[in-house]
Amino acid sequence: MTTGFWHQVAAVIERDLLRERRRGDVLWITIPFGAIALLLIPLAVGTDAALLRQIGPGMYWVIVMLFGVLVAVGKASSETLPQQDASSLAGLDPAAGFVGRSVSSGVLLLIFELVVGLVAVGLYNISVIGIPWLVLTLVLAAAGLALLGTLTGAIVNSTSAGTTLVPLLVAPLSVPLLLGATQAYDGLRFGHSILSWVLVMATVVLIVAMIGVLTARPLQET
Amino acid sequence: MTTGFWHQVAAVIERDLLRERRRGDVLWITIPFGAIALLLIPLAVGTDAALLRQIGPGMYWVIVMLFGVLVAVGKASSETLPQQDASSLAGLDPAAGFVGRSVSSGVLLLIFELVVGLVAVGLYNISVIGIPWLVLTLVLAAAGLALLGTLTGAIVNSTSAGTTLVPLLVAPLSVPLLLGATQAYDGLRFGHSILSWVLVMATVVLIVAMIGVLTARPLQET
Amino acid sequence: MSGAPLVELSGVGVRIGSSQILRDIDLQIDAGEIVGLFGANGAGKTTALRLIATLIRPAQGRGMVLGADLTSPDRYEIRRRIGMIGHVPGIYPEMTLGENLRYSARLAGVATTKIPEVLAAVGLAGAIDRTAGASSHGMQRRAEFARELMIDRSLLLLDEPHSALDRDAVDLVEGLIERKADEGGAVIIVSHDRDRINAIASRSVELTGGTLT
Amino acid sequence: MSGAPLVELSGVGVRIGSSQILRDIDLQIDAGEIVGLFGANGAGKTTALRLIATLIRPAQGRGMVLGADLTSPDRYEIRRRIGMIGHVPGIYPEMTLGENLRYSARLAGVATTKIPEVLAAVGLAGAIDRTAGASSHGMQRRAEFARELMIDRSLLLLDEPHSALDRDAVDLVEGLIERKADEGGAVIIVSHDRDRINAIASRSVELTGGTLT
Amino acid sequence: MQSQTRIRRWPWIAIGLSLAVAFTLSMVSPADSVQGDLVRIMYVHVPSAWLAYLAFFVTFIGSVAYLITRSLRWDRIAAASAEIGVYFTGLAIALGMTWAKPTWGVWWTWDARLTLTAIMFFVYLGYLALRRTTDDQVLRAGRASVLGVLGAIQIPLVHFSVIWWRTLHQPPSLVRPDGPAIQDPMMLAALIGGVVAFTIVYVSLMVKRIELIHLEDRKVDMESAVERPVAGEAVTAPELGASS
Ligand code: HEM
Ligand SMILES: Nc1ncnc2c1ncn2[C@@H]1O[C@H](COP(=O)(O)OP(=O)(O)OP(=O)(O)O)[C@@H](O)[C@H]1O
Ligand SMILES: Nc1ncnc2c1ncn2[C@@H]1O[C@H](COP(=O)(O)OP(=O)(O)OP(=O)(O)O)[C@@H](O)[C@H]1O
Ligand SMILES: [Mg+2]
Ligand SMILES: [Mg+2]
Repeated sequence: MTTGFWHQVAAVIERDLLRERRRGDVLWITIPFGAIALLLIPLAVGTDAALLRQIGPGMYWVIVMLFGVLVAVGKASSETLPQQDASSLAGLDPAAGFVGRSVSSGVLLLIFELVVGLVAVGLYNISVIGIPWLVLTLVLAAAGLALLGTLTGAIVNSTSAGTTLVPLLVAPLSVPLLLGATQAYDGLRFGHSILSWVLVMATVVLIVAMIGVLTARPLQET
Repeated sequence: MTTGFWHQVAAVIERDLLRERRRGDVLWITIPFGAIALLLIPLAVGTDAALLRQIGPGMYWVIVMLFGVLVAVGKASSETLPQQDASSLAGLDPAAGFVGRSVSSGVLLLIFELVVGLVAVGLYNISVIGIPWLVLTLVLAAAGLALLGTLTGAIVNSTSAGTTLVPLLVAPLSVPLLLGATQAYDGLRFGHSILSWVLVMATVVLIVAMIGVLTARPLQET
Repeated sequence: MSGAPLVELSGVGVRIGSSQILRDIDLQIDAGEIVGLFGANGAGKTTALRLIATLIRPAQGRGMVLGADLTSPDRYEIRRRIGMIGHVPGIYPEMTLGENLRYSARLAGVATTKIPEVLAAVGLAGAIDRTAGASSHGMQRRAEFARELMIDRSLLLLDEPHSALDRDAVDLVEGLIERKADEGGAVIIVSHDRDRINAIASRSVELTGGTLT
Repeated sequence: MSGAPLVELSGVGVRIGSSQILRDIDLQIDAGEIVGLFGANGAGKTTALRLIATLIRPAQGRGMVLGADLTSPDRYEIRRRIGMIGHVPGIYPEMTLGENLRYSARLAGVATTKIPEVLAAVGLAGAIDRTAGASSHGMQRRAEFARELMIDRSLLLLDEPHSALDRDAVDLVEGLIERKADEGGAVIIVSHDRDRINAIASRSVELTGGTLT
Repeated sequence: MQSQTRIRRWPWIAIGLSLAVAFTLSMVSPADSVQGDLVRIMYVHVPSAWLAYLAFFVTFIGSVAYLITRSLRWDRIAAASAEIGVYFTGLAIALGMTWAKPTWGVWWTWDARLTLTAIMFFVYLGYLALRRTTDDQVLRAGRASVLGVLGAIQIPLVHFSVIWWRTLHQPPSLVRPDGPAIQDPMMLAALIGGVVAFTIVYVSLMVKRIELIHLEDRKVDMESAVERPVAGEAVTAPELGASS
């Protein structure tokens, strides 16, 4: 990975964040909507404070996962063919494109996690403990979901036939991520070691990142 | 409303369903991820059967609502300007466009509700009671969310500043829908009359439909 | 229609956001006219076509198109009689060319039985079941012309109709334009190729910095 | 580069899905050449350009472009030296024209300080901060030419470069094409306007039903 | 035209007088047996909430009327009323929170009415924000009226929330099937006096605001006659020599 590679990654991130800022669909639709969703859950399952406290963290992670993957899929497949051609001919390494897109989705996801997290903490009276570890799981989850969504998006976008089924194969990869995140939080709450869960998440992140980088070129072929 | 109006509605429905069948993003991405989300909740909040049974229906409705609106928003704003111009100049009444798009989103949502519902029933051991009423609430919810999402999508499409407006529109209206759906289910479960909740939902559906039809023209203006 | 102009703009201006794109446009187009519309890049030609197609509301002035005021709800009724072909094809890439035409036909209330015929007229008889996305750019533009043939329009607005079309197709288009004028309709053609347009147009106007000169 | 052809295709075929779009293409283009590529709508011209731009893999035959085999990973390295302008602008409508160029420059490793200069060269100095979506079609195409000026390409593939450009801009494009050839690059121009192309091209080839004739 | 631009003075006088009366009433009414003097917050809290309902209902009417008649006058009424409604909602929330701290021990809690009131507040803040994004009066009116109609659904929702979810907040005490729950005539008088006073305030503010919005619109119209950027200005003849 040369410096050229990282310059390209930076260019892609800048592009994605600029486009998002102008369109505002994550910032102004997904995030407020996620917050509203959290607000509505108590209406749906009943306003029992103890129950809410118990299921709060789980709900939080489920919503983060749902939105996260969909946001990342959407971002990854929001380019037209002429736009892709122009990027390729400016020399964009498909792997750099994958990494850049994952990072920008990851940043948006992290913002989403934080905003929705604040709402969740406020509404469900969730205790915030072990901040450094919590931040680590948040970052790992954002990275994992962003990578997963970007990969799915790349697959959906690739024109070769027969790829429609692939999301079905990719989706299960989100299970260990979510499991890691919730179990890590439980571990923090009850004072167990959460290292193993963090490692599970890190492993998933690495695996998806590797798959993404390795398949970036073949997926781009038409 | 002339027969011409309903012919246009039919044409729009046919167009939307054809496009969806060819792209397959609801069928192959949204539905699998929605099902997985439900699968993850027990992992996230703990596998206590009684608890799951209690929160299951509420969770189901929250997920349906989240996805529903997002899918419908996406569908409604997935047209390019030249495509919109061409439809307008073929004489498409904006109101017919609104109705047609809502129906096609509603159909997709109903499929989503059914598939994810089967998963929910299986996972949470939810009892299926009062089938005719249940079906009615499913249909009303699908219709309401589809209308809401379509209206929102039309707004996003028409203004650059429109995106900020979306959550504000969605929030007030999704509350009674979600409320109606969950309370109706509770009513069925405990043998109360659910007529009033069904009426609440029907009212929302009617109100949104009316607003959508009434504002279709001003919203299309540029 | 007897003698009333198809398009009549007086003092019309168009604003998008904070910029005044068109200003003080006076234009009258009668039945049977073929009008060339020239102007530099960014002069406002496409905007003018969309204005006449009732797709943009004027911010100033008064305009009538096919008897409907540009600001009244009447304009929704006459849209069906205005055809427009823009820079980028307005068809759905996931649908076949036939399905695209079927969609337009059903919106416009035209019999769908005409589809094979109009596709054959633009030389696409064999491509009826090809998805638009898998058709070449020129084929997509031809399909748009097929749509204009199918829905019987009174007013045709063409934004660079010659681009992307091969010589056969260009002949076809020029035939269509002339027939439309003969039938008592009107055509506005935007182009940068003045020689070509002057050969078919009955007159031409020039747009400079948002005003007609 | 000394004397080796920039493009060398022998027996190349392209298949998309189940259809054979191009067949048995033999083509050699040397430095300094300007080649016109003609053909009816749907003949495969755009596909041929994308093939030469290494964006489509050949299904049969062997091809070398700028020294890289079309099927080897080398092709990723030479893409930077190939410029292409297609039917539809490949820029991001949410970003300004300046930002679009900045993005391309950073991908290609070119200094971003050249941006104002190349935008001025295509007559868009005043539009650097305008979003691409709020620019006219011709302005977007001009911005694409600015990109090709900025990234120094060895091979330019132009799909109907004259469409959407006014007369001033057309002169610019023809100047650019000729300069590229003088500097030892090569240009392939797809067009339906044979007279115009024959005036600047050193030779031309014709594509009929997927084969060169 | 003339009367619309004349600056009226009577609204300010009306506001001053009615507020003074309401204040006196709330001070002379007796303290509550349970809440003591804290109950006096009610004489402002409750009228504010009700006036917010009224204001948003007028916005609703104005929006519907605009959509039917397409007359900008209705849109101005809707806008002015939404603005005043937001003030009243803010006041009700602020006073509710000051009341909540001593009685419930927290500023804010999970409660259906509280949450829904907050949503209502944001919806109408959004309505006002939306109006600022465009100065084309027709477009603005069209979009705002959508929200003006939709937002009204909040009113019954907030009002009935206390019945639908029996939680912390007070259930309806005045307007309910079995007659008012407040028995003390002085307390009732203070409450009704507050409502009447606030209604006068509302009407007066409406008159001023509509006046002002009308003037603002005319100012924008006049500005548009002044030079704006023009099409084609940004495009000039290319100069190939300039590069490299
Ligand atoms: C932060 C918090 C609060 C908010 C947002 C809030 C909001 C509201 C609203 C919107 C209403 C009008 C309801 C209607 O008539 O439909 C209302 C009425 C009322 N509030 Fe509050 N409130 C808050 C706190 C409190 C507290 C702490 C108390 C007293 C302990 C209180 C006592 C009342 C009473 C007595 C009424 C009149 C009930 C009726 O006649 O309907 N509120 N409040
Ligand atoms: N994705 C695709 N799938 C299947 N067929 C395709 C696809 N893309 C193009 N084709 C077919 O390949 C042929 C050549 O297309 P191409 O776009 O190269 O034509 P072209 O010569 O550029 O035509 P035009 O002058 O209209 O631009 C056409 O018949 C088209 O239908
Ligand atoms: N959405 C928009 N927002 C702001 N300005 C716009 C918008 N659309 C177009 N413009 C501006 O309006 C002017 C006219 O645009 P228009 O597309 O009508 O030009 P045109 O004459 O068709 O040019 P071309 O020959 O390049 O197609 C341009 O300067 C453009 O920048
Ligand atoms: Mg144009
Ligand atoms: Mg082509």
